[in-house]
Formats: sequence, structure tokens, C-alpha cells
Amino acid sequence: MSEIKKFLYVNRKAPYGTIYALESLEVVLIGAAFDQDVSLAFLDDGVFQLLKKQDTAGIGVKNFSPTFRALGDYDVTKFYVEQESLTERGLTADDLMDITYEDEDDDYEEKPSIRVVNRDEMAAIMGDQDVVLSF
Amino acid sequence: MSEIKKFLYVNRKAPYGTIYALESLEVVLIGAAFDQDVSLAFLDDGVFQLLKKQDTAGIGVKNFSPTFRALGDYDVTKFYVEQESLTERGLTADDLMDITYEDEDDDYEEKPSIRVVNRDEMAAIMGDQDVVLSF
Amino acid sequence: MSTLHTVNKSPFATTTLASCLNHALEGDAILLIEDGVYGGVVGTELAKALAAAKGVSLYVLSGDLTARGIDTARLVKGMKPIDYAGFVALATEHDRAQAWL
Amino acid sequence: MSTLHTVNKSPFATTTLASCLNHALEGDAILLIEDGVYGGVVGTELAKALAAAKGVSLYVLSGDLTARGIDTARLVKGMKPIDYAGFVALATEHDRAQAWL
Amino acid sequence: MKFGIVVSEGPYTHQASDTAYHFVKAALAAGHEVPRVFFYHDGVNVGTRLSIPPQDERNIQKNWTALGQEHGIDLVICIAAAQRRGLLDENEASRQGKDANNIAEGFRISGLGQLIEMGIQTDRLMTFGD
Amino acid sequence: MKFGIVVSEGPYTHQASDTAYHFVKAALAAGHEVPRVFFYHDGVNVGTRLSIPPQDERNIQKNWTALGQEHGIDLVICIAAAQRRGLLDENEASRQGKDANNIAEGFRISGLGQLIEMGIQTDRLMTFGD
Repeated sequence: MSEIKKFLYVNRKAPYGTIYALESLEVVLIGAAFDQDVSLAFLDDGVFQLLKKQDTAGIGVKNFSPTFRALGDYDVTKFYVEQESLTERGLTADDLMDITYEDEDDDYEEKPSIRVVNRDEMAAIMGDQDVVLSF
Repeated sequence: MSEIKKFLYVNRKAPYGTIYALESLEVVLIGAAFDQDVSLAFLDDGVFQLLKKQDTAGIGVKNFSPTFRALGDYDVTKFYVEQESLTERGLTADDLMDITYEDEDDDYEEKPSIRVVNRDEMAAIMGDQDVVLSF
Repeated sequence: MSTLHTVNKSPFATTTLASCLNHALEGDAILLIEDGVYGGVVGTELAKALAAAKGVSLYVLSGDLTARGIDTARLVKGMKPIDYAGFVALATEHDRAQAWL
Repeated sequence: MSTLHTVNKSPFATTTLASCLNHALEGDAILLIEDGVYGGVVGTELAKALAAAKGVSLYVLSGDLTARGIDTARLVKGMKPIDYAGFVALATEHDRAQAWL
Repeated sequence: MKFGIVVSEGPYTHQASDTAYHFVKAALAAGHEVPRVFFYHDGVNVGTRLSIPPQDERNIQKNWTALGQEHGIDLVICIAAAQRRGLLDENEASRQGKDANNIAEGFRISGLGQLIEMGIQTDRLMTFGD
Repeated sequence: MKFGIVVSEGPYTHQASDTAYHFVKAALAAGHEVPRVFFYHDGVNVGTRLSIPPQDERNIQKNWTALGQEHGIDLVICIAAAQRRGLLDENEASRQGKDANNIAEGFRISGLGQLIEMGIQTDRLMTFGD
């Protein structure tokens, strides 16, 4: 399997209320081993997955948000977050976790994984994939 | 158990896409044996459950809509349907099945079970119950 | 006679909270739980609708809010965070509970 | 290069179809399936948004439409009912499928 | 006060069974009674003993079983919903010719009448679902 | 053309597993290949042999088993999703110390890598879920 395909994971749901966000992340982690061209899209309620300071102790559910910060080590470095989705929810990019990766092509400089894009850019990213996995 | 309580079954979901409408109806059928004061509320997408001419042969799923017409025989005779929910969906009362019951207090005259109410009336009905079961 | 309404869905994904607001009566309470807590954040179109709900008390389950990383300082004015004990108390104080699913 | 978008939720209950419409590109197709078919009915606010989707082809899965008691005569102008074979054909004609869940 | 509880979504998939669990614990702690919890729709899946959640996650079934036993709560799984979804006790399995069962300790399978009865006999019915 | 199929909601509860079934039948009838169907999230529950749907309803598990056997489709249930939800085969049950298993004929339990592989090796990935 030498062919490299563009995989997009589309995250449109909030975490904890339902399991989709967590089980999407589990696919991303496994998928990282396959050396494909991976992007993550966060739009609609999916942007809530990246909020800072999630603390689930009070509901007895595992907080999986720190795992997003580990994805850089697995070469998952493209997190596209839709600006309009943030704005509609009363959020800004400052509300999102700091997620970074070390760019091995640039002397391992630490760079942000989150790229805020507008709706048209998000649509264009979606339209440029080989495989779209929806969660 | 001589106490009679007011039970309201709130139906807000469309049929077939998910099982809630069908499994709500199963509760209503069993509940009819308990001689309580039963009302059914259909609002939001729940109004779709009562559409005429449902024909599920093409999707291989059981059409349960005829069961609504049998509920009169179990003394389930109060179907409150919200006008605003119909209008928002491009529907009118004429799009709904004919559901009737024989009124034993009125010489078994056949009467319509469906009562179209406006939103304020629906809110008042909801606020006048002992037990609200949501589907 | 009053009702405790619970809403457990994000108002940005579904119309559930809007429908609940349309049917809540004066003296009722609305409690946002699970993904419903996102509806309590200021600065959205929805927050205006919540502010317009006259005579309806607004609550949010604090454990769900904290889990999702939302500070209580961001809640719309008048919305009160409560814990599970407060949820139980609200259920006893009202005559019935209606879950908006 | 184009996409087949599928929408399986009622647009009156969720914002899924609206989001799909916001992201469909010229040359794409949108197919309404399951509870999504309710979005195809004329005479609603939503029907106007669908009519405004320029350069996007609109389809509805006929089995799901018939199951729900909606006559094809009530579909918004330009929306085409297709069967499962038509669904498969659409999937082959576009370069990828994206399910709006 | 007596609370009747309906859980109508599956464990892990949806938070409903967690919220209901915390609500019941808080109600008991406040001195209220919770005579019965009725599991309907996908909620019946809470009662399988075959679930193996990850080590660092809560075990929803075991939590309910323990709470039910500690406080004498009648944990009822709806038979009609359970049959569709493949949740069986020994009797049902043998009656239906199935070679295995999967119900967990502390749960019992019964009819929808138990839900209506719960609505009649309790002061407040609380529904946790989707 | 080769189709990869993802089913991510439970049988009866959601129409997704029905729609996927009809899509696969139509794809095969049109001469396409469907090498694998991957069951994820609550979709894993399609693969329980303990389900007993009402007599007048379709049997979703049996339909998939038959279609898979007739056309040599690899029906894969995600192990991580299955463990949470209590769907086990004989090996997993024995490895985890569980006294029963419930997987249906024609299904196998495997890892998420099978989903990614399906995405790589097929021409179109179709998702049916909620």
C-alpha cells in the first residue's frame, strides 16, 4: 500500500454528551500509523471538543481532551477549525487549547496545529479529500 | 391503585429514522390497560408520525401508523397536535390520518381523536399533567 | 403548579431548547444538562432568546459545565449553576418534570 | 472533482442540512435520506434556502419519502427522487461521499 | 419523595445513564426514595454483563448494580426493547432457543407495565435520554 | 468500483443499518464490489446473535449475515467499540474472563486499522450513521 490518500476526519459534535468525539479520536490515533495525509476538521459543535480547561471530575467521565495535544507526536498536525462555528457559539480562537507540533522539516520548530479557517476555506478543504470520515 | 393520574406522552420525533416513535406507541398500548387519563401530544417533528399514506415497503421497515387508528378502541382518544409545528413543516390538518373513536357517553357517536391546538394551548396541556413521558 | 424542564442537547445542533422555551410557562424552571449547557453561554443569538424568557428560572448543571470547559462567568445573566443535589431539589419543588429529548 | 453529500436528519430538528448547504460546492450533489427527506417539502422557510443553493443538484431517496407519506408532487422544484440504485450511481459519479451526521 | 427514573439511552454512547446515576445518588443522599429505575430504548444495554469498558473509564453497569443492591432499587429492563437489541436473561434465552444470555446481576427483565406502574406509584418521574 | 461501508448506529434504534443494507444490495446488483462493511459506534450491535425482533419485523442481523455470506463480504466489528458495548466473540470472552459471547455468524471482531485500510483500498467510503 504505497498510495497516500487524503483522509479528513469531520468533527461536528460536542464531547461527553455523546461518544462520537471520543470514538473519532480513537480512529485518528489508530489511523496515524498508516502514513496517510491526515486532516481534522472541527466545525459546528465539533469546535467545543477543543475548548481549554475541560474538567470532567464532576460527571465521572474520562477527560480525553489532553489527547488532542499528543497528536502532533503522531504526525497529525492539521486541525482546521471553522471561524463561523466559533463565532456563532460565542467563542474565539483564544478559547481553544494550545495544540502544537514540532516541524521536522523546519529544524523541529514548534508550530501551532490549529488553523482557524473561514467557512469557504473549510468547504474547499472538504472538497479536496479522498476519504471523508464523519463523526 | 385507584388513583387516576394524568399521563401525557410527548412525541417530538419523526418516525422510521429512529425508533422513538414506534417504542412510544408501544408504551401507549400497554399503558391503556391501566385506566389512567391519557393524552398524546404531537409537536415539532412528532407531527410527521400522523401523516397519511405512509408506505414503508420500499425501506423494509414495518409501517406502524395504522396502529394510531386503533387506539380509540383502547380509550386513547386525545391526540393533541400543534398547529405551529404543522405550519412550519408545510403541512395542514388535512395531511393527517383520520383517527376517530366511538364516544360511549354520546351514543357511541364517532368523533375525531385529533385536536389541533395552538402553541399556547399545547403549553397549557403540558402544564396540567401528573406524569410526562418524553419520546 | 409548575414544571421543571430539562434540556440535554446543544441548541446549536438541535431545535430542542427553542421548543422548550416556546412551551415553558411562567413559574417554570429550565435546567440545562449534558450538551444542553452550551446554551448558557453569553454572546450568542440564543442568549437573547433566553434573556427574553419572562418568569422562567434558568439553571445549568455545574458538573456538565465544568466538564466542557465553560467558566460560570460566561453564563447568561440570571442563569444559576447548581449541582446534582440542586437538580434533585428543583425536581421536588416543581410539580412535574418534562425532559426535552 | 465533486462531492455527494448525504443528509439523514430532519432539518426541523437539527441544523445538519443548513451546515451541509453552507459547505456544498458548485457541482456537488445533496441527497436527502432517512429523516432528511422531510427537508424536501415545499412551503417552508428551509425550502427557500434549498432553492438558493446554486449549482448544487438536489436528490431525495424515494423509498424514504414514500415511507413517510410524502408525495413527490410536494417536493421543492428541481429536487429529484431516486431509488437505491440511483444512490449508488450518484456515489460513483462523484469523487467522494460525505455523510452529514 | 418517591422518584421514578427512566433511562432511555445506551451506556457510553450517550451520557444519559451517567446523569441518571448521579441524580439517583443525589436523591438518595437527600433522603428521597428511588424504588425503581426503568431502562427503555437503548437504555436496556446498560444491563449487559458482557461490557468491558477501558481500565481508565467508569463501569456503568457495575455502578448501577452496586447502587441498586445497596439501596434496594428495582432495576427493570423492558422486555420488548431488550429482545430487539439482544439483551436476554436465562429464562428468555431458553424460551427463545438462544444459546447464551447476557443480563447483569441486579437487573431483571419485565414488561412496559412496570413503567406505567412506576409513573402511578411515584411522586416524580424523571427521564434521562436522547 | 469498490465500496467501503461504515455502519455506525444500532439496529432498530436507527435506520442507518437498514439504509446501508439496501445500498450494499443495490451496489452489488449494479456490479460493484463491497469487500468490507465496518461496524463502529453502536453499529457493533448489528452483530449480536441474541437479538429477537418481533415476528413481523425484519431481522437486521440475519439479513447482514446472509448478504455477507452470499457475496463474501468481510463484516468487521470494531473491537474497541464492541468491548464497551458488550459485544464479544468466543476468544475475547475467554481472554476477558466473561462467561458468554454473543457475536453472530458471519461477523468478526477486529481493530480500527481495518477501517483505515478499507478507506485506503476502496474507491468510495460510504458512512451510514447518526
